Amino acid sequence: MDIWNEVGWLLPQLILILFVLLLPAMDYLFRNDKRPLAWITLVPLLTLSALVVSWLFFGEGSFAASKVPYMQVDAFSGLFMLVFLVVGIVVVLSSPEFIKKDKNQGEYYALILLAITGMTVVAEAVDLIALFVGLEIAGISSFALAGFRKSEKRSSEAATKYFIIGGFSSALTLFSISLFYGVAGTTNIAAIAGELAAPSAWITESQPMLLLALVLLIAGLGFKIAMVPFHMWAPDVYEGAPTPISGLLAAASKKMGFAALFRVFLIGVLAVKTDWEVVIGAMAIITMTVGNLIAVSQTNIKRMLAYSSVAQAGYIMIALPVGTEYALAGGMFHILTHAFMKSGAFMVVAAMGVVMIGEKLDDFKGLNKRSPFLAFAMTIFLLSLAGIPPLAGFASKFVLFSSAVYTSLDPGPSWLIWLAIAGVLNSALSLYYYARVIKYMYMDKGPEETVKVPPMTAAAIVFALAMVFIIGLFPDQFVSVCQDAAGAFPGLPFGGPE
Amino acid sequence: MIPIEYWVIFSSLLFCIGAYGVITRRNAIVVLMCIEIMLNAANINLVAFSAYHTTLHGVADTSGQVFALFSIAIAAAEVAVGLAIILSVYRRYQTIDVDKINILRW
Amino acid sequence: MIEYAWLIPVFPFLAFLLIGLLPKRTLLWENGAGYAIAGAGGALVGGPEFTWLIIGDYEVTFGLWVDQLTAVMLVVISVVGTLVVVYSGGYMHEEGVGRRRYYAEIMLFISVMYGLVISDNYLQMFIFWELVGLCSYLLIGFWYEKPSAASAAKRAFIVTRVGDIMFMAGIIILLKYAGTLNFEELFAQHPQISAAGGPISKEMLTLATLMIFGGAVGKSAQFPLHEWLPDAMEGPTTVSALIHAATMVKAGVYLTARSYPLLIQTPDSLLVVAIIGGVTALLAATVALVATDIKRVLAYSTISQLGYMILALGAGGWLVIEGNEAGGYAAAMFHLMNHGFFKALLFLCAGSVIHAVGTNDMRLMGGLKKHMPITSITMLIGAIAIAGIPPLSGFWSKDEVLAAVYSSGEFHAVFFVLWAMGVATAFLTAFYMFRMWFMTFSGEQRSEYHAHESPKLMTVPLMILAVLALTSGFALFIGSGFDSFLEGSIEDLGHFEVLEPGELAVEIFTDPLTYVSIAVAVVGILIAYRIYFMAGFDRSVFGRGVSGWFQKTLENRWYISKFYDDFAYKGVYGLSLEADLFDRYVIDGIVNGFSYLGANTGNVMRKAQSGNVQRYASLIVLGMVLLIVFMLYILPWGGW
Amino acid sequence: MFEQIPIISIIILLPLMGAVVTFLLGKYGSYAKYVALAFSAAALVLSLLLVFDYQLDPDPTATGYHEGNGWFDYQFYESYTWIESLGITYIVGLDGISLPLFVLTTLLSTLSILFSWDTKTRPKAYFGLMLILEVGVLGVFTTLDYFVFYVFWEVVLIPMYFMIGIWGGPNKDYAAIKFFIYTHVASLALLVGIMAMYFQVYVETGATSFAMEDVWRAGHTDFARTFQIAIFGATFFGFGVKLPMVPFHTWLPDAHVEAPTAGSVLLAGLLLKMGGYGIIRISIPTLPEGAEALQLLMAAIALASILYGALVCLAQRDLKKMVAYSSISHMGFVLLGYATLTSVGATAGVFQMFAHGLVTAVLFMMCGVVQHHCGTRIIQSLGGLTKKMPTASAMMTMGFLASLGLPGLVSFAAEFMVLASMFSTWGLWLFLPILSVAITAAYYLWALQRSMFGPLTTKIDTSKVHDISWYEGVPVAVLLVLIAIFGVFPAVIFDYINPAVDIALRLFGGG
Repeated sequence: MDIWNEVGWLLPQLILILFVLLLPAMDYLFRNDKRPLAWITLVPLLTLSALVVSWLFFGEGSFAASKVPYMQVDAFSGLFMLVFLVVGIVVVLSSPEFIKKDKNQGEYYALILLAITGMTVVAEAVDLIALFVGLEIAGISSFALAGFRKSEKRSSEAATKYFIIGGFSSALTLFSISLFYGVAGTTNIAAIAGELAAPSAWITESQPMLLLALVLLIAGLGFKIAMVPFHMWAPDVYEGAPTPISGLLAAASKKMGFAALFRVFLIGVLAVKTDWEVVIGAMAIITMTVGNLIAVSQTNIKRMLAYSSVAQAGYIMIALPVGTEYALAGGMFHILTHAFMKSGAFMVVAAMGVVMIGEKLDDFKGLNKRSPFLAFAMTIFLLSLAGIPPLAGFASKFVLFSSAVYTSLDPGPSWLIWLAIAGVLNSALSLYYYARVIKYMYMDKGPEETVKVPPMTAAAIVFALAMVFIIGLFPDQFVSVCQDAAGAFPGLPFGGPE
Repeated sequence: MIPIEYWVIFSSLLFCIGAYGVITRRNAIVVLMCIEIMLNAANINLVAFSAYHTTLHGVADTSGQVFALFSIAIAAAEVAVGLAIILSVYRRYQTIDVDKINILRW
Repeated sequence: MIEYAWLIPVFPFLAFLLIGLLPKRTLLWENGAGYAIAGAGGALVGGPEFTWLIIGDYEVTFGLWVDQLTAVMLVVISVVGTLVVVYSGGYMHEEGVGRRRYYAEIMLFISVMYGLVISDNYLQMFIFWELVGLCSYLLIGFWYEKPSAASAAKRAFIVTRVGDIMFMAGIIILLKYAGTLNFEELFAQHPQISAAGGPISKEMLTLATLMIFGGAVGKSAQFPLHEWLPDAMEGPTTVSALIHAATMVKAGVYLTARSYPLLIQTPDSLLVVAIIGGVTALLAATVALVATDIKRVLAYSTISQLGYMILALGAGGWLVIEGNEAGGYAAAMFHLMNHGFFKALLFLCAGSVIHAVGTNDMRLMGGLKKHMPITSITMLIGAIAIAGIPPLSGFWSKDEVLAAVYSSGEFHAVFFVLWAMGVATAFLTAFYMFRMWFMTFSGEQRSEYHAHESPKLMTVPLMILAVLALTSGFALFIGSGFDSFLEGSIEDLGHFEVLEPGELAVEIFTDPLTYVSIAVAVVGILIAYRIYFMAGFDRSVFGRGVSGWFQKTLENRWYISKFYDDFAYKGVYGLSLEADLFDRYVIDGIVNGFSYLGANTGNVMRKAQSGNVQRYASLIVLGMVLLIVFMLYILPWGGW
Repeated sequence: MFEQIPIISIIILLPLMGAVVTFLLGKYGSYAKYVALAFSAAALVLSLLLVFDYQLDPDPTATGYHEGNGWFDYQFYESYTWIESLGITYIVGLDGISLPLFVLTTLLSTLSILFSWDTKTRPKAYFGLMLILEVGVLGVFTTLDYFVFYVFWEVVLIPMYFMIGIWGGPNKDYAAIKFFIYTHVASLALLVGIMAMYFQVYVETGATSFAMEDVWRAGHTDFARTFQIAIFGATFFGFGVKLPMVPFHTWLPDAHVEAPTAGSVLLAGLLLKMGGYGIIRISIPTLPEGAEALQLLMAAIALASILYGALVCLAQRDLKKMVAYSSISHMGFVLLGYATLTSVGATAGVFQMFAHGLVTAVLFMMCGVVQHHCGTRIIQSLGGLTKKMPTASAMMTMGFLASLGLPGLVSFAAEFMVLASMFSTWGLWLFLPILSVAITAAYYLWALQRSMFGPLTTKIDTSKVHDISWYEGVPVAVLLVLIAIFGVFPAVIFDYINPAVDIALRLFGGG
């Protein structure tokens, strides 16, 4: 099987694409009950995640190495792939009930898989071309997903906004890539780094262009991760999009942005001494602070979660200026836990949507009476987001912030400690709005009639919940996998305890 | 040969025009077109840099041109999805004036 | 025998537990209590010791210290305590169920008072010191429904606590420098303790002794912490007799006497002691002149007499240092004992009167002599005793006090002044005591009441105390004499010359000063007789002119009480209100300010999120421009 | 007796199991109190057995005894690896500092559960949360690993947040969230401190371990002075807010005023002790130079807390708020004791924590009784209650007296020793804290006079007021008996505390 040998490394993408093509057709097979579509969608997701887990956690059956210089299969991409797949599982599980009454369900699942395909491409990309292609595959699918509920004004509006800003940002990204290509003469990230490290006359001469390229790239990728001030679309889109899709955007799409950012900055631009650490550090602090501050004053839970994920992006960005292996591991660990807790929280909201409770904060009043399960799950997700031990969010924030503390101690620069302090203070600030939701659920009076959570949504939530507890209580394995993933980046100082 | 700077300035101008259009034009279709202009500005860059590669870096390289092809394809997909979205928005709002599409805010 | 002294406080304590905790209301509490005390009083010193606390290198061990000084206190407490408990059987009869609490508290008091006097170190003493304060608090507030009683109880506790914290500070200073609080170890170091190279400097020792004396000032109601005692009269009269006349208030005098080995190393402290004693004696006597509440007259009289004792101790210290004589020390304790008996008598008589009349106000009494013969006679005996007419007990001790003060004048002129104040006090004492007696028992009945003699249960203790008031002065001449007996407790301080009883009597009656004090007492009585017994004296002259102003000042207790009230309410309470506001609006205001910022900044910031997608796009552009500016200009400017 | 059994873990797990059972009761929620009482009582009994098994003079060769070598001498030592990659180990053990607090925790939890016997609203949640709170506090007092310590430290916040928020008074929302966030901010400072110590150890020795002992070994002599000062500041802030210290105390009165009685009891009785415990267990021994550098700051804060707390008490109208402020004042003594950095002072500080735990529990319970029977705690509306509730009045009086430091009751010994050590360290500054003794007497007695004595109040309907109920009386009585016993025989506890404190302070040269 020569062919197989050639494309084996593309196996995950191929499987996903296969199902992408199958699903719209399947739509016609299931006339009345469309739920089997979700089961079918889960097939590739579960299979692939099983493969990735056995590869990453148990060292069994590693993926075939890439045959092209554009993409690379390593622990880093594996971990991100796992995140995307797992979020996909959670989203798909909670979807059938949510879109029960909608048309074109086959396309819905197909688009989800397509978006995930794009994300996996980004995770593996080591070349700007592949990176851009991946970003666009994921991006365009999610534009469509955001507008999936065509009958709803808000869904359409979300899609429009997402599309306009998304298109604008991809133009920025592409222009930036073109400038990088012009300056360095290559689109391979590692090669760019090599060129910049030993600048030719042309490169020295075109420093302004490089600066522009860098800024454009920050803006373009900053859009994906919802970095302030490129975050404005996020709350609107998260609010308007169907809730499971909001979960997908917050928990997966944003992580794709980080995958790109890590690759480009930690490998590619490391050599560009434009002191970008300070810039990213400042933006990290601004992002978390602005996100949390605005989240406090929200009345819609989805908007609140959107701002909260803006803030979480700020935390993860700490990994960049610290720039050590340990910090990167911390960042990825937080990406992993954030995927569970944020998607879990969105799925609770989705479940509430399914049972017609609504998504205003006021709708949470007395939720404990109506559905103790939802209230409990939401409480755990929120506390985990706030970083309360022994939940997952605490473990990952701990590693992340401690990397900043460590590097500030040795070898410095010492201002990095302010990243940890800002993160810590912001965690306290975020507790304010999380605790308010908890208060609504447990301490306020609301409607009394109990609701029944549909089993598949419940399964999604239970899965996320279990992971939040498991990671929180036994972070050991996860930390070491993240460290392996970070180890895939050559040349980073270790910057943490062995 | 025309100096590479000319190309860069030209594409940058194009890019700025596109960006200006995205920010100021009310009509969603026009906004979409402006995004296309921005993408094309980047394409010009890619092609130009690819063509000048030997001058600038001493070796020939066509990956820029390949990249441009990719991006044209992507832009096409984007336009397709974009038009569909604009269409569905028009159905709900009876307008494609982006100023008026603002239920979701704050 | 002496090793069983710890049983002394145990008996009453058992009585306290029985009364307090047994559910059934039996007769036990009255009789049992009396017997318990009697039994305890009979028992007499080292007993079980246990380590209470280890402070650094110093182990605080609870132990016993019984010497002649203790014995005097034990006698007073046992005798007065027993009689008061018996008397209470009649006096508190109407209280019904409340008696249980009463007897429990009284028993507790007697127990801890015993504990106080047999303690062998300052810390143990301090513990009991505070506990007697507690009992005093509980008993003053026995009628807690009366707002005045509740308030007086609180005042008494707080004011004495001001003294107590000084005492505590003194203990802490001693502990640090001397490394021990045990009397035996502490006093054994004398006089090296403050000598050059000794563990404690002269100044520190002066401070320590003054602080310890501060405790005495609070407990023994000395100026300027004396105002709680008149207020304490809100409690039952039996309590006043036992606690606020005979025993607890003597604890301060006892403490000062106990600390003699330290005090005599610091003449400055002794001077302060003596001055405070003298000032208190005179000041309190003046207020007693105008008091109309029978118990308050007695209360001020108590303060005044306590001042005498303190004065004697202060002056006596100089005698010990300079003259190698222990006369002042003995005089103070002698007066303490005698005063215990006659003042308890006076209070119990007053109680008997109040019991019969139903009021404390002497202006509403009068003519009680014929209704209450026993009470009136016993009270007369008490009054004569306190006035210092020979051969009643008060004469002997008061004379010794004045003599000691006068003779120490040889070493410091201020003692002459203090002596003069003492004599003036003696005059005033005689006057106000008889004013009180005349107003109460002679003349016409001034209001409606049906007085009758109190029951036997009350009059018998009165008679016993009257006999003691008549005779306890003769203790001076029993055996080798009271002075030589008592000097046993400070014999380490030096060798004292002691007179034989016979020589002593001769000395007393050949000394002209003796006649001075008798004379002023007689004059005082005569003036009182003129004004309050004989008809036709227009008392309104007191209300006019300078004397009117003077009377007003005295009626307002020299405004000291008012000063404290103002200080407490306007000063401390006012400050606390300010502090509360500060806490609420400034400290918490800052906290809330931060939380307001956190909760509301977002409200402003989110307005930027206008919903207009082009606004978002322009912000992206703006963000990039700012980034470029930041990278190009601000970072280099910041030194990066 | 317990050499072969992981006794501490069992005691920690008991309430946790109890909580799970409680939550799973379903419609049998009304039995929650029996379950809770059974599990907490079991923990109490075991912890008491453990006291008797504790060796005052341990045999170093015996199993279960941890050879201290200058760190603390722990007994009932257990150690299991938890997160290997970060060097996180679940280690528990007890020494003379933690043992009294440990027993205090099981005791107060049991008594609080009994005290809340008539809780009708959501009993499952109520008793379950109390048990979780117990788990958290027990964990804090036994854990010897920074990471685990922090986990337990934070776990405590959540049940308390719920207790205030669900069963609290009228302004509960504000109080609950203020408590939660304020103390959480402090915890985060602590977290940063912990991280920094952990990494500094790694930088210096290459070892990765969160075990307190390892950090101490690497750190107490080798950490640079500036580092010690900075980290001492961070941890001190973290612990001090819990303590609480002026001016970071304002969460406390609000939390207390709104919290249900049992919540207040646990809050003041146990949660505040966590702060005091942290300082003596972590900050001082591990960062001795930092402690020395910030000694005067500690003392100044302690003095401010003592005096200011007492002064503000005087102005309070709400009985419970007054008691809350009094806690600030009394915990100031704990800090003052530590600030002397002498054996005497720190021993007294630890003892004061124990004493305050007993006493303040009584006070809050009595406030609860007053609230329960009279419907208000505003002092001005009360008066003459002795007539209606003599037993309650007697208990309250005794509680107040214990709190104002009456000798013969438990707080006196501690306060005296703190003052004595203060004098040996700072001389005549002694007169500042000693002043508070008088103010304390003033506010307690004044409150007593206005609420319990005097004529019966007419401002509230007293026709239905009756004496203390059995389930309220029993816990208070138990505590009062203990207050009296330890007041008369304080040395019993000092024998436990003193050796441990000597080890903690051995770098500071003598007592």
